[in-house]
Amino acid sequence: MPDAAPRALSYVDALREAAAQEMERDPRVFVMGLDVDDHKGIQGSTKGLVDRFGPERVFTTPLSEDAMTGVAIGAAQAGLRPIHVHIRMDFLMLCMNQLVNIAAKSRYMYGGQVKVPMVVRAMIGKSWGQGAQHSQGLHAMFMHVPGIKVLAPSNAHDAKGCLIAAIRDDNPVLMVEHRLLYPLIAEVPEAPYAARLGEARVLRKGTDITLLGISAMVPECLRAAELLREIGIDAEVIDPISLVPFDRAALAASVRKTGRLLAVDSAWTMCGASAEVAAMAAEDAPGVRIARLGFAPTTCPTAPSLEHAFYPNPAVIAARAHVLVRPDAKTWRPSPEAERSVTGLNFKGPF
Amino acid sequence: MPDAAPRALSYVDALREAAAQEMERDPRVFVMGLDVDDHKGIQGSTKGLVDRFGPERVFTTPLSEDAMTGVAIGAAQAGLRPIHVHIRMDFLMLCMNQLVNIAAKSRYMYGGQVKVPMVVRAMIGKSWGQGAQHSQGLHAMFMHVPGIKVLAPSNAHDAKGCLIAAIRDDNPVLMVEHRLLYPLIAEVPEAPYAARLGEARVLRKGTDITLLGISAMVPECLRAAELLREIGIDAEVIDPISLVPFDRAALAASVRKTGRLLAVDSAWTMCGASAEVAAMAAEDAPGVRIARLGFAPTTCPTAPSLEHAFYPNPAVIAARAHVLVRPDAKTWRPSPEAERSVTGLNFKGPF
Amino acid sequence: MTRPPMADLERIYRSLRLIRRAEEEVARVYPSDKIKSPVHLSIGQESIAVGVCDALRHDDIVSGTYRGHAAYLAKGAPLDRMMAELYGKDTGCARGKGGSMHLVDMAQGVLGASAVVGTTIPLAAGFALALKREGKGRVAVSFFGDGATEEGVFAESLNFAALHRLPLLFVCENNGYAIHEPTAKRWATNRLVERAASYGMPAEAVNDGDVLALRALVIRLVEGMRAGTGPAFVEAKTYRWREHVGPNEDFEAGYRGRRDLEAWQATDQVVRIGGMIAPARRAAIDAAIETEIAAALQFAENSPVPDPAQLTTDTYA
Amino acid sequence: MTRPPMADLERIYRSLRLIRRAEEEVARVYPSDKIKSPVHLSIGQESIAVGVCDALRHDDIVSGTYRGHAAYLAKGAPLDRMMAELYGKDTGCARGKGGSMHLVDMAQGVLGASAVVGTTIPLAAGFALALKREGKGRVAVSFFGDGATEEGVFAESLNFAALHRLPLLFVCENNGYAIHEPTAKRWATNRLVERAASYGMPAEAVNDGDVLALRALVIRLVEGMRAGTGPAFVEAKTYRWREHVGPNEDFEAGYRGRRDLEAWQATDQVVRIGGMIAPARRAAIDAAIETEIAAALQFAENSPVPDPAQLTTDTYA
Ligand SMILES: Cc1ncc(C[n+]2csc(CCOP(=O)(O)OP(=O)(O)O)c2C)c(N)n1
Ligand SMILES: Cc1ncc(C[n+]2csc(CCOP(=O)(O)OP(=O)(O)O)c2C)c(N)n1
Ligand SMILES: [Mg+2]
Ligand SMILES: [Mg+2]
Repeated sequence: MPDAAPRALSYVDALREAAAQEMERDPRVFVMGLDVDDHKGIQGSTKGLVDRFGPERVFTTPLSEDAMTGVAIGAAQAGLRPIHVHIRMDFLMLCMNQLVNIAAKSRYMYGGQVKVPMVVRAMIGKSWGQGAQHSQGLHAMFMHVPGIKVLAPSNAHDAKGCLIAAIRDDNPVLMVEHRLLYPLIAEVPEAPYAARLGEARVLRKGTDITLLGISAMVPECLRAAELLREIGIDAEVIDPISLVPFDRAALAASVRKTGRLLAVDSAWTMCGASAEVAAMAAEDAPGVRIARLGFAPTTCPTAPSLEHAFYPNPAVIAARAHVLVRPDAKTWRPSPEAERSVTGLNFKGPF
Repeated sequence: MPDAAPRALSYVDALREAAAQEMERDPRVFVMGLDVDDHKGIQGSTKGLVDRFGPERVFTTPLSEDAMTGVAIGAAQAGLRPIHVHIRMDFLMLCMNQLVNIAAKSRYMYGGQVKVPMVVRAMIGKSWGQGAQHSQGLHAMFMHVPGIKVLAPSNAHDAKGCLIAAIRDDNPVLMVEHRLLYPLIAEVPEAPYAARLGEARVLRKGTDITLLGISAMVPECLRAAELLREIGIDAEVIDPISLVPFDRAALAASVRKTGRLLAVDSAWTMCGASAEVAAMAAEDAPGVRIARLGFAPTTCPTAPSLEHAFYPNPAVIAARAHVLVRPDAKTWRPSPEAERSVTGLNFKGPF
Repeated sequence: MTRPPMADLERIYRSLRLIRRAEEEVARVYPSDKIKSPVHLSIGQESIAVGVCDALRHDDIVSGTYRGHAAYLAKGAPLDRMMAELYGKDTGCARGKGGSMHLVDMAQGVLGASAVVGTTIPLAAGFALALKREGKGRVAVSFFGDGATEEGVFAESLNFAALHRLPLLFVCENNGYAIHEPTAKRWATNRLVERAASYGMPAEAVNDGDVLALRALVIRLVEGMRAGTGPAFVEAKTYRWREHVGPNEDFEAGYRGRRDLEAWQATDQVVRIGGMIAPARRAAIDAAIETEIAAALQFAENSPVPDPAQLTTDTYA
Repeated sequence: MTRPPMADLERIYRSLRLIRRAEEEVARVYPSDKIKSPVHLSIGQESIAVGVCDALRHDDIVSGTYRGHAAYLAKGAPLDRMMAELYGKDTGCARGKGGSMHLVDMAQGVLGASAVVGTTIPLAAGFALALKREGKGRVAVSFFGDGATEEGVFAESLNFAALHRLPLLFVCENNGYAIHEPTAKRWATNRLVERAASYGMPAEAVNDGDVLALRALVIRLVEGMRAGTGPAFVEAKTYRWREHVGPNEDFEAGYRGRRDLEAWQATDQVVRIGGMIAPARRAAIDAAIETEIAAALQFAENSPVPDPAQLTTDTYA
């Protein structure tokens, strides 16, 4: 099995490889979405697919997110397997009706007569003045509605496994992809493999506190754990990978052990994924100390001086964790040097 | 002050009175939305307004929720004060982009140059085969996004106060109105008054458990409290009234006292308002026992045999509360007679 | 236009009459509360569903709306499963989970309907995309109301269908109202056919509800579509005889006049086509329809309600 | 068409040239990372914003897009606050919270722009509704790209504006591309003007970027609008000289040819109108523009960044 040998691959290349392998395997799979077929190919994640599979299976669309989502759903009901790509998750607000009122509900409200095997890929933007409408993480809205699955892989290995699993799944699946994860490299087997949905991964074992990160907050939590180690706090880091279905047992086991939970999301906290995680932990492990971090409770600004304060970063995560673990200690913040040594995710174009 | 004398008024009449009084007071206020000017007048909540204020200030629209929301926002930025009415909250999925990406963000992303004083009224349907797309409570999606306020009055008195407060507020405000509350009568002063946003109300004092109900779940929680009383459980019932801003202090005070929280929503629980309530309680009062109830985690069915199991009702709420309060006792359910004596909300048209 | 052969006329009559009578029965039963969801009747509008569907092949696809009894029946889906669905029974076409607004029958090529106006139009386009790839000459039809044309998704769908030359027939059932609001309160002017044509597709109107004229038009348009010429648009004017939702008339409400009704009743297509058929044949058809309706009601009555355990099944596939 | 008086020509030239030069400076500065957000340049498209805005009154309203420098400047909003906004400074027109894609100046009648394509079109309609009620003859203009016409909200907005006879001018800046996708990959045909007219409003095209022809057309259309005749539609063809986003050319990418650029450059309106002005006058205008730009850059450089405490201000009013 030479295929099983892992290779170093970036998140974006893993996404593209997953799509290409599935398109090779299954002629029903196709890719649609604004600009999926241009020379930039959605930051590279669809690049070259049109040359390989032709314009019938890889096509751009008019700027009509609402109808295009309906087209994807209709095609899926007809037996095809569309992957609908959005370069910003913010644009999903234009097709909420199709996703929430049709895709999520079709199988149920038609008494099981249809399936909707579609994938919606949507990217969360960050940094370099993306601003109010190009930066949102809105996955909680989809988690809220039964009938949709939601995956948020945080590394290249899981990106490939999740996209393949999403394509093979018979339900609408939202892939939450954070722009800042795209260049990150991990070991990725070449042969196709599907992630098992609903299985979280403990990335770092610890005893003092559970840091649950979502999407780009996973590497940030790992960095925070490094900072915490220096003051003797042993953090466990969990990556849920799949938000719906969610690995509730893994969360419960971890927080029962550590007694503390900090849920960190690439999104707002109110009614967010982090609220759900907190609620589940509170229900399953009464007595656990809980806090959440996410976007500041405001619109995303463009000026760097404000943008910096808008996002959680490893130092902020570590400081918040410290408060949970040592509520009576005096305020601690990692030293600037330590902070620099784990500098968080950042980028500057291309858009 | 003869005006101060309370009168018995239904929720729907209170809504209409609030709109009429504010339109009388402020010529900038106007009402738009599908069918606001027909003889049914949105179940009566806008009935007669067109006769009184004319078609320039009370008008129906084409079936164009997205653009009409943009029109309301633009008019609000220009200094008018629109009330945009939707007969089902499900239809807000068509105008999420305008609400989330424009209304919520305008003031911030334009550096304070504009205000968006608009009201969005949206009704949650229930019963009599409303089904998958006419029954959803999607307020959590709006709570998730900074920049929008969310009110969910549960009785006629608060309906009037909230709508007036919403009209006078300089921000986009979503009014969550449950169809089953419309006929319910309360004492409502005739003179205009504005609810204070962010102030919860303790409707029933108790020591054993906090039942926090949202919208139509408030009367259901009160009924559940009656059922619990019979087995010696003393429930406190809280109505948050305003979901954004939320009266976190009132919640914390109550759960610190009772040690137990059951959050009950007219909506799904995952990433829902009930998740947020649970998360806040867990953060603020570690150790409290927490559970949530809401729609079953599935699409809303039409057949009564299924629909009945889809919604929480007083008996289910009481039974769940019992488990929280007496985890080791054997399962209890109110007797059928008791259940009947507090029969929950139900309706059968008109739609 | 030459009159179709008698076999065709009989089939068309049977379909028109079945829909009319079935809905009259729905209206009759409604006050008994046996029907468990709101009903939007097509009484008076049958000729559109029938005129279109009779021009289709069995393996073609139609997509209707919450006012969907007519399209469902005209495409040949079974009345008994429709009635059972209205009754909230487990034997319903959507197993009691959809109700009157969400009729479906994939085996008969009836896509599931939606209660959110306009939302099924792009779904039919997606289906048509799959049919085009399949390459068997099948076509899809999307039925929708005049109100639905105001939703942005309608415009988006026209553009996409034209761009991809989809085998998709857009059929606007223009009954002049969205609930109680006349088109005059929603449109500055009616140039819908012209607008559809501007996307790059043939577009025509049938203004009088003539089922045979509509059928002939659809036969002509669909022929091209099967050969790959791309989508087409039809505006079919019609009139809703009953209230928007529910079993009754509503002329006393004041938003429209009984005179309009009378004008449309004067050219009622059920009567008209019935008049082209020999009385004895017609009586036989009518009798068979009554039998079918009675059996369907019986079926609905006798069927079991869904077991509460089914509450969460089919949330996910 | 008669040539406008020299004062008008000078004003038009000044506006064209200011936009061109300011954006060239933005492009020059961009690689230094002083500008803190993506920029969508209008270089080559200036004549549309200028042709339209020069036909307006000061108290009229314009609404632009993320490609909004031109409309902002053409309507008379200050360059220094725009530059400061691009630099992420507290003195920016949006206080550093909006960036290049969200320019705004309510005092000059420039509505805030949006980065979500098409979404500002109904906002302008809402504003026009308020202007209509106000009854002072003010009008609103909505600028948007060819891509934006594919969004359903465009169709919905046309319908509503026509229905309510709003004083709203729709201006489609058709530069032939949405990012790298030509209209041929998005439309079956271009019958946009015809389509807009089908909603019940005058609709015309200007195909060659002629700033004076466009201005004359807008003067004519807006005159009627002030008197209450309702909305109008203009399709103005143009060409984007630089890449979709960012400071550079992108002809090497292969999605379009340099020949197209050269054709448009041959009729460059900045040069053309400049040529109508006496060289000395022109040199004076040019010099004043350079001074203004230098001052604006200086202003942006020297302004303070927003204090982190401002992170949450203006989330709510
Ligand atoms: C998106 C949306 N908006 C509003 C409604 C409420 N509503 C139900 S039917 C209807 C009128 C639709 O009119 P039309 O499309 O002409 O169809 P008809 O009922 O006349 O057959 C409206 C406004 C809805 N169901 N969906
Ligand atoms: C709703 C939405 N979809 C997609 C995008 C990504 N996007 C940004 S600009 C653009 C092209 C817009 O083209 P057009 O309207 O012609 O304007 P132009 O950029 O040519 O001025 C696209 C697709 C977006 N910002 N918003
Ligand atoms: Mg109609
Ligand atoms: Mg363009």
